[in-house]
Amino acid sequence: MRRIVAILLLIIVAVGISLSLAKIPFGSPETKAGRYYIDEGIKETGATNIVTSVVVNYRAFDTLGEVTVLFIAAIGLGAVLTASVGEETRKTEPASLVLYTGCRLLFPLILIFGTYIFIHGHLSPGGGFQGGAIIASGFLLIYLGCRERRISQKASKLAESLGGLVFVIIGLLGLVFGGYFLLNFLPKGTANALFSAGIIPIIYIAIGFKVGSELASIIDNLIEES
Amino acid sequence: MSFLNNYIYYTGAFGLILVGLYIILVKHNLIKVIIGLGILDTGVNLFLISVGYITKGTAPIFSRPGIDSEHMVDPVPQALVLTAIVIGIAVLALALSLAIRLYQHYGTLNLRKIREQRW
Amino acid sequence: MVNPVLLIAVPLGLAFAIPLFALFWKAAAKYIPPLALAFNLVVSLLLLAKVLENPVIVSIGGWRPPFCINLVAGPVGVLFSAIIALVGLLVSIYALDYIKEGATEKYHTLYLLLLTGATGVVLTGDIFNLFVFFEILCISSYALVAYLRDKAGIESAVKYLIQGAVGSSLLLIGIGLLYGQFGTLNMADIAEKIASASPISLFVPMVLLITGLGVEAAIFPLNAWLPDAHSSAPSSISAILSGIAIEVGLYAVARVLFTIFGVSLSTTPSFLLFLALLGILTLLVGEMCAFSQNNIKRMLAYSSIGQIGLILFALAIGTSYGVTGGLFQLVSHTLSKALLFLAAGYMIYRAGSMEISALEGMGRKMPLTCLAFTIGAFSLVGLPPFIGFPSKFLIVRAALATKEAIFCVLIGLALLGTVIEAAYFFRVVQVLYFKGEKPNPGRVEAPVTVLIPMFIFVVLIVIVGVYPKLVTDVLNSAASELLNRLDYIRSVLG
Amino acid sequence: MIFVVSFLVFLMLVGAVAASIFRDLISTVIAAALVSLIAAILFYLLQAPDVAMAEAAIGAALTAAIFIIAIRRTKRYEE
Repeated sequence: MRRIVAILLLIIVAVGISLSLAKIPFGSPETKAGRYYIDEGIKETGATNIVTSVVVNYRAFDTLGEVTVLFIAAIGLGAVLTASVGEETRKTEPASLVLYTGCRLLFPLILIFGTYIFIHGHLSPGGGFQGGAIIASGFLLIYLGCRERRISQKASKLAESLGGLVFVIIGLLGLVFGGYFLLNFLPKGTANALFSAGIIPIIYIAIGFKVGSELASIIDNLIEES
Repeated sequence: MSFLNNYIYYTGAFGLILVGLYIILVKHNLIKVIIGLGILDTGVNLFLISVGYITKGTAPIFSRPGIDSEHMVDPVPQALVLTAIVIGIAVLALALSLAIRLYQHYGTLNLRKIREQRW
Repeated sequence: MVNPVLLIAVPLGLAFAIPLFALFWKAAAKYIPPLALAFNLVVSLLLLAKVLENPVIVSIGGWRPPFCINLVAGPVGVLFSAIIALVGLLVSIYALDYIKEGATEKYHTLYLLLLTGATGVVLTGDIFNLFVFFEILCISSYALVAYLRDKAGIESAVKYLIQGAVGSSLLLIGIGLLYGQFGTLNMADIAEKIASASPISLFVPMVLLITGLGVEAAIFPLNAWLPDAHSSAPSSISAILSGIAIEVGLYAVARVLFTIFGVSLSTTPSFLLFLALLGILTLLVGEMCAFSQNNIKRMLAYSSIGQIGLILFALAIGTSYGVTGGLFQLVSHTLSKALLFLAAGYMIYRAGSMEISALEGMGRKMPLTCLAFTIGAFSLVGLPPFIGFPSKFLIVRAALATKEAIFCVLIGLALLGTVIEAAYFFRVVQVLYFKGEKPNPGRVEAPVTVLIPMFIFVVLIVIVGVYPKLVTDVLNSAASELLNRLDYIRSVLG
Repeated sequence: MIFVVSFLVFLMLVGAVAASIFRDLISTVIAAALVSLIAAILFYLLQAPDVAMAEAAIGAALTAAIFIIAIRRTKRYEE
């Protein structure tokens, strides 16, 4: 019964959407905003990766909201999963030596790779979110391989808070100096250089730390035996 | 052939959306429903990216000077999808933590059984 | 120069800083939300005087409007942000004493972020940005509903999360369809271009957007999550969810319908009629269910559904009278329902049960709290001299002024709903005061931090009820902002 | 080229349907991760390398990991 209703509903959705898809031909979209960003992006923001200039400059407010969403998820997950008094903890077996050594060897390399990704976000594909996710996967490896090791809760909280604060404060500095929130008030430099594009790399580094520590703390909270 | 050329990505995206919705509507296991939410998200993201594609386009990155900007794909949907992916994992993580708590309270993840034994 | 972006940036920054403060001083967390919301209230009131003449449009990042995200602080946006800051401030004072168990620091952070998200939704002028702030609002409310971590809380949070997540996916598909057709995300820009599009290709995105936003706004077929979520959250959160979250959802629906799609009495009367029917249906279903409840918080939650139906009906009348009445009813519902949940929260805390029968004789144990509850109930029913009376009166007058038979019939049904509402609220008041003969119950009043916010709510309800002129100017210009989309487009795009 | 894309889309949909059929939740998660991974390849083919990276790192790897952690703390088989 439930299945039939569900399938009927899905057919309605499918028919409705395919009707409106006729107006959006694949391969030749109407791109007013996108065209503008491609044409003016380098001149106005100094970032050669246009996606980055959209994410961190033209639509930086969305990105601020997005890191907030992740922050909420990390905090909410902590609030839901914090062990109440009296819950027992299970013991875990240590991993084998090969796994242990392998994880410890790989971990710094993963960190460097993640950092590289978010520092070069304005030049090449990648950025704060991707780099942060890679760093978090490094922590995941540590949790799986070296089970007695934990990142300190304090350090991860600090990185979360500071990352978010740097983002907001840079935005407010733009308001102070130029009258617009999140204005790119630093010199743009020459395109394709590491030190270019004004506030974009700074914000992406802050996002990288924030996303990395938040995803790591989400994994930490989930994995904790409570 | 021209149907494939024009609609294959849309087909994939809406296939995922429909399968995701089907899982959410029909399945009783909470973890499975959450997986359905994940599949639904992926479908929506694929749809958004396909909306911005330009035939024979290139990525919107000026990695070396003198790249033809005429055929660059639209960067805006890509920015939107980056946002949507992160929001998606935030919702999934919160949902999983709720699922773990729910299991501790009820000893099952079957939503129908949970509905029967509440209060 | 007061910049509306401060309304979002400052609370956001303070919320990020809460874990940092908590490292040094544990109790700091609970004082930050009142501080941030007091700041927001001051900024909103300063802005309110200015936006009555001209809307303040600020762009983020300093680019030209269609190419950047911009905030539109018109009368509607600033009115809502002032209400959010006011109710949020009072409820956060209430929570100082009310929230004792669990990870309180996390509660306060999530609480502040929820209200920041709500402020963002009402101020933004960009449809994807609206989605992002909507997610902030929704995700923090999922987490807060589950805050007590009891069986009911977790179960209803799961239900809420699944329905909300499906809703936001549909919303995102709708946004994608709009972007594919118009190549822009700015609401004013879309609204300008929408006139040249064919109605069939607009219908599907409109349905998707309304469905996605309607989950949060609790419009009739989409509100299965509401009674559970509102009744099993902590009472302070129930007050915010009932008083702010659904209203913000309804605002988003109104903004999408009136501003983006240009639904109006002259172009699409049948669609408005459909919405009015939906509103009355929501109203009747909500009030009937509320009537049969024995759990006081579930009763209040169902009554919220009924009120939302009434507001939707008033908005769907589509005349400037009707929209003004809808907004007025929205304000009155926010104040009254928040007061009711706050008072009920402490009575439940004392009685140890949510059953209405367990509250017998509370009128002698906690006279002030019960008085506040009674005033809230009378105001919601629409008795003079409280705020509910002028707002309901305005809606009735607007419905009769249309001079159409169907609206007169519908307003008759709405009045029937009010009668049902009066019946169940009077039953509770009777239980509070006239049941349970106990010679010397002993007075145990709620603490001062709980009484002060309730007192301020009561004062506001009475003052606005006696002098509705205080708010009608703002409401009138807010209604005309919602209805005159051409002015909106012109003021944003220049 | 178009046939490669069609094959990938077909594989992706098969993965999604498989995710809805499996009773073992670990298999379901792996099928869902396959869907994400193919979606990442499709993103790359659609000239969105940024999104492809994010989807591969977040959508396929981290999501699968947190699902498996959550399943370990609850129940592996669907009833």
